[in-house]
Amino acid sequence: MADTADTALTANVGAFDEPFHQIDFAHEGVAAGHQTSTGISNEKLGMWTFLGSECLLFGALISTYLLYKNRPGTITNVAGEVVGQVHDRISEHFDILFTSASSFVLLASSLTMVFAVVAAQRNDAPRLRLWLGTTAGLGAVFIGGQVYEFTAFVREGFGFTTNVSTSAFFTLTGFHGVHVTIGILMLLVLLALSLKGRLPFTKSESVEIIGLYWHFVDVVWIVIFTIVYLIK
Amino acid sequence: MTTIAETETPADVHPEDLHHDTGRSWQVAAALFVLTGLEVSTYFWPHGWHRVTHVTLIVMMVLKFAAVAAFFMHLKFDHTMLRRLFVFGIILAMVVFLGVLSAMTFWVNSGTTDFNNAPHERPIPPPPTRAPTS
Amino acid sequence: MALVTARTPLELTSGDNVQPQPLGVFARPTATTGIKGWLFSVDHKKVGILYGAASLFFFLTGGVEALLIRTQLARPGQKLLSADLYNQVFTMHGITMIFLVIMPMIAAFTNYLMPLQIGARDVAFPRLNAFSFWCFLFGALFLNSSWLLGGGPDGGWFNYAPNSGLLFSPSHGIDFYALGLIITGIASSVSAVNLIVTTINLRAPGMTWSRMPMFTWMSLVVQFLLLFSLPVITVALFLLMLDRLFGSSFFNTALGGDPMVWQHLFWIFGHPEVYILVLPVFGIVSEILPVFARKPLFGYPFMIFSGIAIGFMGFGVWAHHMFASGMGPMSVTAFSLATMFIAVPTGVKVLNWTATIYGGKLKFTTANLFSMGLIAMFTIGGLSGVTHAFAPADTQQTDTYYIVAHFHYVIFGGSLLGMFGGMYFWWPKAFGYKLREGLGKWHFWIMMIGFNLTFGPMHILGLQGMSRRIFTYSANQGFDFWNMAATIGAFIIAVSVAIFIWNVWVCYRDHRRNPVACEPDPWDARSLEWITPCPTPVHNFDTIPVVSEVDEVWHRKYGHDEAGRPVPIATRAEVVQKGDAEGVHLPSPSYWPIVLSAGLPLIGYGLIFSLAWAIPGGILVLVALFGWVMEPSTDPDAGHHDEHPSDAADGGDAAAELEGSEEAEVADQAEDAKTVELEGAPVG
Amino acid sequence: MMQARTRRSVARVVGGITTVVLFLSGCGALRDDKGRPLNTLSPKGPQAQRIDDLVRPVFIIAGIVFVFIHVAVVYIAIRYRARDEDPDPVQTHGNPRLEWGWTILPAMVLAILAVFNVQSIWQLEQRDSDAMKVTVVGQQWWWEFRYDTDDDGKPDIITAQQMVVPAGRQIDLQIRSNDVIHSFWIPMLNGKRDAVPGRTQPWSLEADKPGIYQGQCTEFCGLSHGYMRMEVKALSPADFDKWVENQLKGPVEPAADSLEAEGKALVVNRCLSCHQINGLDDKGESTGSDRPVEHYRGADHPLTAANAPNLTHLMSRNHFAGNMFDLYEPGSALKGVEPVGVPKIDNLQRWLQDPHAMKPMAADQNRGMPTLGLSAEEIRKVTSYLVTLK
Repeated sequence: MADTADTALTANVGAFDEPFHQIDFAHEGVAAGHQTSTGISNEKLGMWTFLGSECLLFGALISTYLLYKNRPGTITNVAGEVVGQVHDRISEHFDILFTSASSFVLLASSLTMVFAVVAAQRNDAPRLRLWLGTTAGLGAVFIGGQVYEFTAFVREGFGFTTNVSTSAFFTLTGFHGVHVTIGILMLLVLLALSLKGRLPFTKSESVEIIGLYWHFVDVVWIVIFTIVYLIK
Repeated sequence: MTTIAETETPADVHPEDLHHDTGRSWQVAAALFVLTGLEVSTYFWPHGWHRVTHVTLIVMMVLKFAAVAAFFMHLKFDHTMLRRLFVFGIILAMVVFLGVLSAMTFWVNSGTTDFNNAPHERPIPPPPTRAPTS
Repeated sequence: MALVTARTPLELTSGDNVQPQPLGVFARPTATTGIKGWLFSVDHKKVGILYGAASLFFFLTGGVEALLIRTQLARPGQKLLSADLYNQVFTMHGITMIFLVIMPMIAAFTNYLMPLQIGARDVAFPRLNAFSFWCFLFGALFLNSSWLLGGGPDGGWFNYAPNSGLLFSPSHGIDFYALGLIITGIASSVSAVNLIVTTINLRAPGMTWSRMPMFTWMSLVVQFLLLFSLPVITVALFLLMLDRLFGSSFFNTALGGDPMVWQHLFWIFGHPEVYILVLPVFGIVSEILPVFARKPLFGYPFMIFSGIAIGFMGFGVWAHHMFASGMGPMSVTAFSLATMFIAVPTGVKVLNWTATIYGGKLKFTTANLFSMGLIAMFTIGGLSGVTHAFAPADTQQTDTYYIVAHFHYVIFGGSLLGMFGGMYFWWPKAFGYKLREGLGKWHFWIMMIGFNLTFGPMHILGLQGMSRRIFTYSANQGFDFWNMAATIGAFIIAVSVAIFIWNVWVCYRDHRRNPVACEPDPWDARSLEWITPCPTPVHNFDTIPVVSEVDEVWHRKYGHDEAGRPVPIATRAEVVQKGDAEGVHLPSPSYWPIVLSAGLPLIGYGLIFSLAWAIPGGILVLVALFGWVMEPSTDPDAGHHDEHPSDAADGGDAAAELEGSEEAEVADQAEDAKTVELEGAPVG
Repeated sequence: MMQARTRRSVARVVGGITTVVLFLSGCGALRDDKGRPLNTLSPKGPQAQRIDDLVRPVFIIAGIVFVFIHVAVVYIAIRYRARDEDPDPVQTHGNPRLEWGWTILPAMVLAILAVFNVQSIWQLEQRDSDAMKVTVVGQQWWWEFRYDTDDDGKPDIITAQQMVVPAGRQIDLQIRSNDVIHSFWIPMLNGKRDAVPGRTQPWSLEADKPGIYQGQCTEFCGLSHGYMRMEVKALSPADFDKWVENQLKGPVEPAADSLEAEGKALVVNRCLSCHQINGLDDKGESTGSDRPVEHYRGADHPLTAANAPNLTHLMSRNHFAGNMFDLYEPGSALKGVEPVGVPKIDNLQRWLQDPHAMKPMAADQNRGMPTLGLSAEEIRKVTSYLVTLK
């Protein structure tokens, strides 16, 4: 009987030659108690499915921004009076150096997230807490930077309602910011669970799954940073 | 019969592999930082180079994206199903929105008459403000 | 494999009972019966039935709206409804029928049947499943509450900007539209993730991709369509909401906005939506026809591939809704060509169904009548669709009643007829008693007459130039006769729906008086859900079956002779499980799905009226999330023992090799011994 | 017994086919334009003809497929219905060759049709070199037409509800919108094209013969969408020149102290802030030119009635208010150029009394005609002036 089960398990993992993966996989699939048709845990598959759908969400937001970024224009009525606040494009007022610092912070948080996942898989609770905390902290720094950037724009006269390019800009980066914030909250929940001793080794996959989300938010920023900030 | 869960202990996780993972993460992160530095540097490239700049930026963006997805998100090593799901999402998003962008920009003037340069001949309403709700 | 393979039902091996301490912060619900049993249940079957009941309720409201529209248009110059009210009524008719009737009805079928068809105990994330339903219901009620709070949305279901902007629609109706559809969109997205994971991950041993029932296949394709199209409409609705409530100008041309952006975003969702509405029904029909023709589905692989092709191409044709909007001939050409060729896989389906019934031994039950009616009616809708794939022709037809006729032949003649067929077919599975065949046939024939009398003339009206969405017309336009005909037809449809409701009521009453469960497998059916008794027991399967054929249950009952004709090898009673297994560990009920969903409409009211309302909404959401995270998905108190379908890598090939006999049982029992949990991650 | 069954089945199938053929020939009668002013199946110009030529074979092929499938379903239903004595059917799982066949065959038919489709799409975008430009402006809930006869970039004739064109000459339309999306559609002359705010959309039409061709806004545009109609009046080239000549004239000046003069004073007072009479500004002062000016003078947004139909030659049209209500008594509507009919004064008077009773509008949101609150006497004066504006 045990043989049969083992055969099934080997069949599951046998397709992957990478020793790294085998370990990772074997312990997730089994320790979490899951035996699924594909061998992937439901949670992980669910997260990836969700991320696939998020591609379309950010695709829509980014293309809206691209369509609108060149559509400000001086807006006057027939009497020559300016109606609504008119400014040139928001993209000419980016502080690239500041934003690239933010980008580095977010990239670094991805690295610390990887460490957190490794710590979770090693059942190294202190390190896990350290890296979860660091990741959340770096995320918070990024959000802080974004808030600063937004207030700077508003002070320069670019509000959310100024014109359509600012609306599109704030909507896109705001959506991303909300995603980062949700990520921070989830990391903090993990941290709290770990501190209360309720994140046992068998649940280390949770860290990995939230890590996936976190990395995804990072990849989205990679795209936004290039397409919105750097390409003029 | 013993369940697999019982035999599974942390000892089964080979530390050297996780170490390997950590080492590679450093390498990937270093590459990401260098690429990002390079990206930022394009900001200071001469204005006339914009075509080269744009291509470089897109290439670097794709590389960074792929690196994070493949290594940090383990997509390179994980089940092919996951890769298919995610890549399908990305490709679908790209195809659909490139369709939108091209339909909304250069295809608009594909007719015999160019018609999207309408002068703003009419006055512009102020941004809508809602009447105070009752 | 031998021509004739007999199988004996598998025995259940029960596992250990454990009594660990309760986890979680709050006590969790325990009731499994009565009203609480419904409110807090996470059972996919109960959720499915709830979806079905809710969608039938909204079907009646949408139907009343339709009758109002038809009465207003019965004669020229009628003043039954004011123009304003008429605009709200036709808008809500569209929104209701699409988002609050057909989509939840599909969710009902998928929720109820898909886990049964793949041999699973439940969906992958049962609490998320319950959340999907409550989120849908509260979103739907929120949307309909606009009637009482200043009037419904009045911009058409497509709500083209800038007519949907604050300047042109100052009432709150469109705010309700945007927020309500965001809420129901959350429900559908969550459900899509859940059902995709379920279909991929929880298949029974041996249930490979090439053995999955057609309905499961089609609903998988549809969940992918939902997964990838809903984010786009969500973005569009957010932009609309930001425009209306926060003063941005995405669709305000004056400030650089462009109404065409709305059109693109809307139809990138809107076109896959059409396939979301019909593909599951293609699956339903593909299940029903083989049963009553006593022949397998003709060209199973072709049917799968054409379904996937339709889903895939469905993402590349959105702009055919915009041929008249001035995209430029290049875009028009591209989308026109893509649209023409999407007709090909659709045609394959119709022809394969025809080939399925050809040469069969057709039994005309109500379910089969509806399915064959669908072939005929959907063909008309498909063909009229081809005529407006031709962009120049579409400029004559779009926004006329010809289009109304077309999509009603697709959505009513396709989706709705198929779903009624599905209801007659699976009613005994869900409730343990059949609906009456006699009344069912009255229902079918009266509905067919009414349907064709209503929508058939609309082809003529449209070609004679009657525009859509006009609240009245003049006597000198030549529209009088056919409009009157259509109105009479609409009331005939209403009669047929009344017969259906009467049928449901009398059968329910009879069953209450004489509660004898109908025989299991009453139709001599083919797919895995019929291996369970009627109604399905709470744990679905006594033992998870091992699958080795496409039509597993059929092949357990019949072998075939040299000529290829079926030969009985086991009686139905032998094949069907008893449904009396005990101690199967199931996901436990939970308060949090309904509490979490209840917060969302409150936030919606807060955004529209006063942020004060959003505060309790936000608190509810936060409390529910906290409770959800802290609560293990399966209550260890329940003291059950769960088993999961074991399967080998990618498609279960290894288990599939364990042909029928002893080995399969052994594998099954090995699985039984494993303690597993359905949902583990704290967030998900 | 089986034979009898089969014979009866065949009879039913034949009966079915006959019904369908009768139905299809009934469809042929639909091409008649009598009593169907918006019929898409009776083209009266080259563009509409082009579309009709494209779609007719499609309808025929679709009809054949329709008949084939329905006959097949009915035949199968009759022939293969379960009889107790029949054995269970042979379990056919499919026939890949057949299935490839019915995948490829329709694809090929469609590929052939696609050639004509693409050809038509591009041909409909072609413009004749001598095409006459007309700017079409949609707004809630009526259509305005601007003609630039001297090509100086400014409109010389501004009219509403009724577009007058010379027959046999292509009209190059520039379609715009002032508020929401509308759709310009004269079914007998061409398909429709949306009027999208912020854009100018090209479209064309041409009438083979003089006549009046009805149209209707076909993109849902709010409250009174159903009451937003228009028509094209095609005239012979000579008549068209006469029409242009008349339109270029200024308004008729009423005799001093007449009822009409009092009416004019009222119109200047009450109407000119939105409507226009050529040569007068919104205060009633002379502008020193007979040419119309574009609207929105001083208005801060275009939704206001500040853009209302030009009244200079009101009585040269057949209908008013979105082409909904007659300006002339039935039977005396204008056919050619000369305004010879009997004005239907009570319609105008009702309109001035309470426009919202006749057409739903949202005047409180600056959309559509407001209720002016004129006395019966004032209305009589205003109408008497208006009917002189020919």
